[in-house]
Amino acid sequence: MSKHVQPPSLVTTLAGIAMDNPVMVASGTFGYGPEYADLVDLNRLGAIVVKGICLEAWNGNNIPRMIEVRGGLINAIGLQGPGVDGFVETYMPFLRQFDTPVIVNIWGRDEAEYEEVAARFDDVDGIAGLELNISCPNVKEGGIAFGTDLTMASDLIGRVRKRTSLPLIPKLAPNVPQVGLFARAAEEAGADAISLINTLPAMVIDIETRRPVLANRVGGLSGPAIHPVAVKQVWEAAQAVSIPVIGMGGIETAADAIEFMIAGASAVAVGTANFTDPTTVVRVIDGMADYLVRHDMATVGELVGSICE
Amino acid sequence: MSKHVQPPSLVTTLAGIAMDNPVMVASGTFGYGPEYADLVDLNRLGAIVVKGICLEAWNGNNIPRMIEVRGGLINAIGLQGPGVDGFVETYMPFLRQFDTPVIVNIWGRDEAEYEEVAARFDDVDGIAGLELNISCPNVKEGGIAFGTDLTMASDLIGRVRKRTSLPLIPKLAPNVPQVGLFARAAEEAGADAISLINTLPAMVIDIETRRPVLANRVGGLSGPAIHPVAVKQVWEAAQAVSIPVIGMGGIETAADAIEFMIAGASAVAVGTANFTDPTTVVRVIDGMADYLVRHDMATVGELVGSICE
Amino acid sequence: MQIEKATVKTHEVVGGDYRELVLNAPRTAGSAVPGQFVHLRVPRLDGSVLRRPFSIYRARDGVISILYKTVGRGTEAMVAIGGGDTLDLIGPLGNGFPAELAGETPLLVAGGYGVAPLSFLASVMDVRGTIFIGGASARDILCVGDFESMGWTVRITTDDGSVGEQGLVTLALDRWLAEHPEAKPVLYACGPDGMLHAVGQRAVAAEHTAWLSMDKHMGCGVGACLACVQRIRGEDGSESWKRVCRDGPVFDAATVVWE
Amino acid sequence: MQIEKATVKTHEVVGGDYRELVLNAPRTAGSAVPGQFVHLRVPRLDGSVLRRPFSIYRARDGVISILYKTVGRGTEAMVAIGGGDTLDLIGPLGNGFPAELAGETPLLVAGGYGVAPLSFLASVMDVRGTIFIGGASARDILCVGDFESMGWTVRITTDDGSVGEQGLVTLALDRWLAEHPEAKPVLYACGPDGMLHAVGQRAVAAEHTAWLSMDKHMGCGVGACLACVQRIRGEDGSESWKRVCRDGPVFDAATVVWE
Ligand SMILES: Cc1cc2nc3c(=O)[nH]c(=O)nc-3n(C[C@H](O)[C@H](O)[C@H](O)COP(=O)(O)OP(=O)(O)OC[C@H]3O[C@@H](n4cnc5c(N)ncnc54)[C@H](O)[C@@H]3O)c2cc1C
Ligand SMILES: Cc1cc2nc3c(=O)[nH]c(=O)nc-3n(C[C@H](O)[C@H](O)[C@H](O)COP(=O)(O)OP(=O)(O)OC[C@H]3O[C@@H](n4cnc5c(N)ncnc54)[C@H](O)[C@@H]3O)c2cc1C
Ligand SMILES: Cc1cc2nc3c(=O)[nH]c(=O)nc-3n(C[C@H](O)[C@H](O)[C@H](O)COP(=O)(O)O)c2cc1C
Ligand SMILES: Cc1cc2nc3c(=O)[nH]c(=O)nc-3n(C[C@H](O)[C@H](O)[C@H](O)COP(=O)(O)O)c2cc1C
Ligand code: FES
Ligand code: FES
Repeated sequence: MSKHVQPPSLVTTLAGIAMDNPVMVASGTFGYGPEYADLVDLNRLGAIVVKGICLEAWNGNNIPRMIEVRGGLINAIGLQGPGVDGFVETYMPFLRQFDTPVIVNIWGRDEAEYEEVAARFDDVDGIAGLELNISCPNVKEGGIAFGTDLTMASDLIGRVRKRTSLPLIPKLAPNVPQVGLFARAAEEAGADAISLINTLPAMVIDIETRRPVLANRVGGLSGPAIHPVAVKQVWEAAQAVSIPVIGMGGIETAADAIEFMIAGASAVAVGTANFTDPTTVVRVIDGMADYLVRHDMATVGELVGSICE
Repeated sequence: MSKHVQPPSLVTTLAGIAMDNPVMVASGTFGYGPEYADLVDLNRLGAIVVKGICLEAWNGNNIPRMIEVRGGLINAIGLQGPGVDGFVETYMPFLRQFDTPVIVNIWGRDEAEYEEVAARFDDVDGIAGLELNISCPNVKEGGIAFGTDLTMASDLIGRVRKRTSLPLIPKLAPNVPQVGLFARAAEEAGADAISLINTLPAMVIDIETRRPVLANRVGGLSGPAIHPVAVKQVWEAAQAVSIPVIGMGGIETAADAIEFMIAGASAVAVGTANFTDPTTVVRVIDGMADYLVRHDMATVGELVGSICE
Repeated sequence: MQIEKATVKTHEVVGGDYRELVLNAPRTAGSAVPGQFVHLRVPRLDGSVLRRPFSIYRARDGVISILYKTVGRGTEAMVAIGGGDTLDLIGPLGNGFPAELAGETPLLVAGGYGVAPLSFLASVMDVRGTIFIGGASARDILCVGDFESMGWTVRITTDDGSVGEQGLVTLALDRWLAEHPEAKPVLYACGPDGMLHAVGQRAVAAEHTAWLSMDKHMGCGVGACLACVQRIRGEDGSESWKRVCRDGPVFDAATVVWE
Repeated sequence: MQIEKATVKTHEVVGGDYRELVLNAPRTAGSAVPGQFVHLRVPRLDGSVLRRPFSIYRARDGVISILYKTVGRGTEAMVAIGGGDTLDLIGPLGNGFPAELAGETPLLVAGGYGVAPLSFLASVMDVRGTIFIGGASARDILCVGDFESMGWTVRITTDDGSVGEQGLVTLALDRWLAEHPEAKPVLYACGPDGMLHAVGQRAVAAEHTAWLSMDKHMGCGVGACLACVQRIRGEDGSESWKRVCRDGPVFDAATVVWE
């Protein structure tokens, strides 16, 4: 029988952002909010992370942009988006209706653009934080080049840090041998939290036409296939820093999310599974609460980094 | 109708090793030969790559050493093996009975040991080549530390090169952002071919006990889950070098193998799928021959690097 | 749009590789309009993360049906769907064909399973017109009875001439257009890209309105992932990617930018 | 050892979470000895790369059977195995219990599905002895009739006392050993690690021979991957990892090194 008569608390404060629970939706898999609003109660989400935004409207890649593979999918959307103004005008009035913190995923084609985008959100009402995408495998400029070079990553984060007063959350690339170094560099450069993993660079070739299936040739692998890789990277990153870590990659069930938290994540994000089953986030939140009851934990914080080694 | 009345030729010469076909078995997934001999005709294989061998008998890791995950498995065997003498005495007499080239996968705890192991095989009869494992995620010493540091990789390959006259095939780590750099470094250091990918570092935590499932905590992910990551890495590596590339990672069908060849691999290796279905290698060989007929190719060489971009 | 758990009413082969799956899905059935689709989670397709989109073929009395062709992993797994299954679907999705059926006479142009939404469309139209159905061979010509029983004129073409006229569906369409130089038809087309392109070109050239229902690989199905996009020309002439799942699947041929 | 495509003869619940799966597998049946196992590819377990190992429960007249408990993904998927399925298995694998059944009287000790190979063993032994069957509760006590009909003495223990004596199986075994101080039994045990350890300790202390059939997570099942290893002491006292799938699953208790 449980010691705690009260239901367990999932309340999480992350990089100063107050959330009802630590379960967010991952950038690029939940649009800008309205797309899933008929299917998911947006007020239940820990936070909404919107699709990557850069300075001006951006076309993204040619099609095909997505292909299913065993245990996941590969996407090469290429960060299509409405730009800062388009996003703020079109989507912020909608998003402000909810109590859920809004985190904007941002990117730029070069450092100056990253800085500029970040700065532009400083006086936008209703933005809880910025996720700095330095790990997108699907754009030529910006993206993963920053996330796989320690000096560039550190320099970029430091510059952006100076231009925003919002909580800053660099999103790290998974395809590096020692992600702890990147985590620490981010912390030292002034990040308030880090998130990982972004998709793994991957490729499919159609053997009949002998052409890459995706127009961009290379894309990013997401979904259950990458989950154990993500857990390992989150575990390593969390050991390297004292700022909070947001874990993501292949979450389909509460168990998958709990695994990240035990590994050291203070919050998690559901990505690809939104496509498979839009109720995933809610199932994960409820399942996490059940787990806390079953394991006699009063707060979700007890779970974070509770790995026994 | 096919132009070629002759059945297509799968004959492949790779780093001077003459093989009936380009389909090998991957190190660590086929033991030392006898284990699968009742189930698979060893004479059909393009080559047998045996489990990693170091100087002396080596215990490997504690158990559990393997866990199934969605789309693959994670292993942390930790390179248990009989050492050079044990291998040569116990297994070479058996292996010499077959026409199939034997490639020995070797590793050491430090550079000197790598050199020493390589040198020891120079006068062993019946060895066709050495695969240099610089990418095992499951041992503290040696292994992946070499495969993720360009200078170390290059230096190690150069040293081993001086100590062996056998074809030398460094096996590259997948968890680096620019595998082409490692491929080129290997070529410049004197490699005759390269092979990739080894397993992706990964981890599973039991959420009930909150302990890592594998005794070694971290292991390597293999199987279909990693296939599209492997295709991308092989494609990049093949573009970077003129020596042949051996592609592996998640091959279950002839189509998976053909994808590697189109991406630029001159040969492929079947790993985890041997466990799922020991007839995989033979199915892949037969399926590849069928594909060549269907696509009017006289030799498997026409397939190599035939990607249309 | 909602998530609905639908039970299986019937599931039958309708010829060749085509099957009709009839589902109890009252909420979807209650609001669906022709041209909309459902995004179906294929049961027992382990290791699969994406749903599969299918046009709504019929929607009435709490029941919807889809007409599908087995073409790959997902649709092949669908064959095993049986009476005991509860299917998870999201629907109805997409814009559907415009409700206002302007123009003198509707011309429907279907390729393969493209007849499904057009049959639904025909069933709600006040006027009758002509449907052009094309396919590789007799096996791919579906729903002929649907249209005939509703009083539509049916023109069939097949690549191999095994039924109807031999040739592409545009052959029959071109003849119709030539024979009716004064007509002001509105075209509604659903089928493979090549067919849509050909139909669209003819309509634009002749200044007829044509509504094309596009078929693009989909991720989310609701407009969130930007996988399913089609290049569309806006009123100001600027081009941008529109989401087939949410802004479409039906687009005005005059706005579609072909590669 | 061979790959065999086995058709399903019967598949029935034998109580609680346990089922018996009977397969036409003439080649495996023809050569299997007690203590050997088959490595089964579970059908429709998409995304799964590993087979599942099961002891051979019966092997006769071209037919083998296994007795399994549903404990996870794979065994749960096995529940759906039906008459139409052809199963892919590798077998017979492992060393099996030593053919030479030395000693005065055999004592078999089983935990849960561990009775399966012991029932097979009992059926080929010339002498009769005692079988100790332990389990969590009545539901976990299987094959009692098998042994009784062969003339064996059956001692049952359950954790909850719902059938037989309440307590661990070693309780009954200890009493037997105390009551027969002069006996020279040979022990054969199959069950969870904890039970094997307890049985092994008693045997080693009393200098009785004990054969333990170990249950370790397996990859290949044929000795190639080194996943399933158990620490074993050699004749020279040195310890090394042996492969449960190929060097075992049956080991002499005196050689087993416990953590
Ligand atoms: C709006 C819309 C309506 C559709 N209506 C019907 C219908 O009524 N009847 C019917 O039979 N089919 C219809 N389709 C096509 C149907 O979705 C595909 O045939 C199906 O997804 C193929 O899945 P698969 O797993 O069998 O094929 P695979 O090729 O194995 O699928 C691999 C991936 O590609 C996607 N894919 C493959 N072919 C198509 C395609 N032509 N269109 C979209 N995605 C594809 C799959 O969804 C999956 O994600 C429609 C598609 C769209 C976009
Ligand atoms: C030599 C041998 C003989 C066996 N005989 C029987 C038998 O006669 N009847 C029976 O019911 N069970 C038997 N088992 C155990 C049986 O193999 C496992 O219960 C089964 O593999 C569980 O698979 P799962 O997918 O349902 O469980 P999961 O826990 O979902 O499996 C995950 C992975 O762990 C492995 N695994 C999980 N539990 C075990 C276990 N106890 N032993 C080995 N691997 C495990 C699985 O094979 C799989 O690779 C035997 C095991 C061995 C090694
Ligand atoms: C279709 C798609 C689009 C994505 N777009 C973005 C993006 O714009 N910015 C970003 O940082 N990550 C993006 N991602 C990565 C996800 O946010 C997430 O890091 C990744 O998919 C791993 O989580 P998952 O396995 O749960 O999907 C995208 C992923 C997908 C599948
Ligand atoms: C159980 C196991 C043991 C392995 N042992 C070795 C090894 O000793 N040396 C090595 O270079 N690679 C080893 N590998 C890696 C494989 O050779 C191969 O590179 C990898 O598994 C990817 O191929 P796959 O997805 O087809 O399994 C091992 C892989 C597995 C699954
Ligand atoms: S399928 Fe996701 S936006 Fe259309
Ligand atoms: S399971 Fe592979 S060695 Fe035993």
